[in-house]
Amino acid sequence: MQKVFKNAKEAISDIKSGMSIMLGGFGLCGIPENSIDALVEADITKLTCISNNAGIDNVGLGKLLRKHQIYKMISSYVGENKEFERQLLSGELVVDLIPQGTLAERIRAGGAGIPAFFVPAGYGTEVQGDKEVREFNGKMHILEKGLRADFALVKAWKGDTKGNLIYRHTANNFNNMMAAAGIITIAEVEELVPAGELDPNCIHTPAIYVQRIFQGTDYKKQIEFETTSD
Amino acid sequence: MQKVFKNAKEAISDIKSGMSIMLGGFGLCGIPENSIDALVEADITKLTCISNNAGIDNVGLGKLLRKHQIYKMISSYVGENKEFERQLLSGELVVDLIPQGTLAERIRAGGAGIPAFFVPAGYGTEVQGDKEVREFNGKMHILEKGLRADFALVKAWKGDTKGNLIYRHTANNFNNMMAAAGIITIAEVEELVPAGELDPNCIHTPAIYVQRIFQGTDYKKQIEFETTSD
Amino acid sequence: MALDKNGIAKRIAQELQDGYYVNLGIGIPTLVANYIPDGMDVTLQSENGLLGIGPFPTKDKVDPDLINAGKQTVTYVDGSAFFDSAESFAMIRGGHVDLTVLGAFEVTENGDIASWKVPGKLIKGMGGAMDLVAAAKNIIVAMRQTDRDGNSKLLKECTLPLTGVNCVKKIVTDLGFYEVKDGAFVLLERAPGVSIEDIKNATEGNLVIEGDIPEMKL
Amino acid sequence: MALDKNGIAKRIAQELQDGYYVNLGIGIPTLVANYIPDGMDVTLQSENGLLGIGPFPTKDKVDPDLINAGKQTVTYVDGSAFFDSAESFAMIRGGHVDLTVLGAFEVTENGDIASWKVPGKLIKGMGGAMDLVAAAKNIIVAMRQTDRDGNSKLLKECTLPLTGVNCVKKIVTDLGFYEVKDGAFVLLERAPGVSIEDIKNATEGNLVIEGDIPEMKL
Repeated sequence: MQKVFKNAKEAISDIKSGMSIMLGGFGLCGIPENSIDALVEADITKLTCISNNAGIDNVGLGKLLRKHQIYKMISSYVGENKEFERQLLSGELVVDLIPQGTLAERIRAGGAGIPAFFVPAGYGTEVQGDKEVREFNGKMHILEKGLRADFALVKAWKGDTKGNLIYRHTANNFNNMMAAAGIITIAEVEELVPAGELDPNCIHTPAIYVQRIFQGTDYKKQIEFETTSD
Repeated sequence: MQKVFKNAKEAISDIKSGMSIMLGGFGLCGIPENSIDALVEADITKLTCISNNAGIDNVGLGKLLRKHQIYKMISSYVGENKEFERQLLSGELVVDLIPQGTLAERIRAGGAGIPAFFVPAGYGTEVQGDKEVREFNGKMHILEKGLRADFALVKAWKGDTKGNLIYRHTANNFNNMMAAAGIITIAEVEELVPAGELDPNCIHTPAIYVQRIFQGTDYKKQIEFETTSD
Repeated sequence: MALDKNGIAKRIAQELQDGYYVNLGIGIPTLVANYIPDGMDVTLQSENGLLGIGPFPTKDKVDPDLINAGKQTVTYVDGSAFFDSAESFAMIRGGHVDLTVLGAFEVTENGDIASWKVPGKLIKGMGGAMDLVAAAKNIIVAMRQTDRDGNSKLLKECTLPLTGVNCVKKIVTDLGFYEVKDGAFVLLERAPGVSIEDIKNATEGNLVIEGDIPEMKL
Repeated sequence: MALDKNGIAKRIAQELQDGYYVNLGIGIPTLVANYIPDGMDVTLQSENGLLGIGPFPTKDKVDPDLINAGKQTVTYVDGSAFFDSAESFAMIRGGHVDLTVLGAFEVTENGDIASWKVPGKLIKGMGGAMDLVAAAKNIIVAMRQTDRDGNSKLLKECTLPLTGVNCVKKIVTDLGFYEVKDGAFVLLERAPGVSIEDIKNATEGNLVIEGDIPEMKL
């Protein structure tokens, strides 16, 4: 079983218009840069993108927004993006905002075969909507559903030829859960090594969740707010 | 904040009769040997023990069973233990059997503040009982609840003075989730190192879940079924 | 001639495909690992937290921190990963495991399975069996077709407490290979030398036999 | 004299206790990190996956893989751990974080909070705020007590969309330190030089003043 693909273009070649895609990353940290660039070059539109954020103007998901490839964003925070604002206000873009922890847990549940679960976040707010409400331990909770996607595009630090992944620092964020929640998961890594080189006690995403993997190139790793002490 | 305790006796000194305790381990692999021995020596009874298995005769939880310190076991598999059988048949011991994956997820949910969630396991069987049943995606599920305990006793390979833990091979099993589900979690480790020595990208249990930690001694690591190829 | 344990395991191994992630239960299912075709990439999952079970260790490589779900000492192959039990059952429940092979006391024509409890005998617990049968995409049961008294274990309804309902997809017994479909045991293959009559006599549930039924090629 | 941002942060820092795990929101709450008493062991959680935030990096130590929840470059201290977002919010939702400090547009006498959305202005999203307020054991809000036009932000009812209900436990504003209890803002301390009259004028919701109210000691 060959999971190793040559590059992003080859790995994403069967993603089609109208599909749902999860994309890892928090802000611009840990985003699948190569896969996003390949999507931008491909003639794919009407995507539903599940990602904590929506990139910034012309970086990350901002590139897909600019080319009007996204029909709907499912995110927790979408600030810092003028083109996003414009499309949202003009009605070109549909946005579903979900509390960050609920989004993370819905993705985790999707990958773990849990169709629904109760959380306190959002109770009494507009997030509650017509969701089922129930009291547990004297506290009100709302019922949230597991979330999967046709494809998950994740970015890891190191990966092996079987598909095991290790993330670096805070570049893990949503990548680990999304890997498990994609019907097909495509991982791009900074360093692809032969199976057996990674410490099996230190794997974040076991290979069973990863269907395709490729060695990424030219990572820009742009910083949104460079803040220093000097 | 000093989390480091001298030994098991000191760390478990406020565990009282009638309390609920989670104990990590799968069979005899990864069990908190030192803490169990300290419980055996302490004058504590009527414990509710949540543990995937119940040890074997006079090893692991078998030691607590022999001294009649356990009132109730919440487990998924309790074979391989004659004293257990005797107490169960005589009515001295109450046993609540839970599918292993549901038990693992209930503990994970308990630590993660999720009071209830739906799973397919047990639907249509006696495990279903009077639990709520609901169909999702054409498949029947039952509602299961999060599980916590007064204390969690876990065993790790390496730990640091802040309470971060790393497990070795299959000795992780239930330890990681239980660490998060204990109101007070006591970790015993084979090697206790100063904070900063463990790779922060390779921590299994972040320190926030661990209230007490101590350097264990004299690990026996008994094997239930030694099976070799030669 | 009816198959022995290894024969059943061999036939099941023919159902493996390249790239499969497989969970093998205790007993006959474990033997399937011995018949994985050369060069085929099959990864074995152990629900106590290992993806990538290797062969049993040599005496000097025995490691108490490295066991399988049957609590036997094992090894791990290159490219393995260790994880906790919640993650392990997330894999199982989430449908990431391609094939689950497990034993059973009884199976019904609807795919119900009883495998964990015999009333009157001591209760040992279901372990991970209920999670596995409720969640696996593809379940093959490995079992003898009759009990010691010759009573069929392929039934209309289970007499023993259930492990799961409507979940078994295929069955390999000492007598035949069956698909469970539309409320029937559909006979796909006979064990070498076993007659249709032998199979009919050993099947209590609804048995469907269409056309010529080939012998297994082992 | 009303407190400035740093004054508010200083007062909140006095609520820290040894061994606390703390989540600091964006804005004034972030400044609390500058006033952790020497020798006190306080660990800062960042909901994007870090337990153990350190100071901002020097220019040569900037690392794009190491940011806080405000997307600023940070460092980590000895004994830190990195993890994914599900684990991060498991910590928060499970009540493992001892204290959450965050900003707000409005707070009510019942502990409701509005902090994420102003109708008519662009919606940026709630990020982790709803999860934090719904789950934290102990929430302190850091805010100015009035808006630019002098209208109170300590209200009977929120006018803006809610972030959470019945969740705020304490408030530190530029004018005072309040406990939210039994449907009232209970005044605990005045900012240095601020009068009871000033506070009354800046509080729309139910304000409880019992006995002598001491000045903050900063």
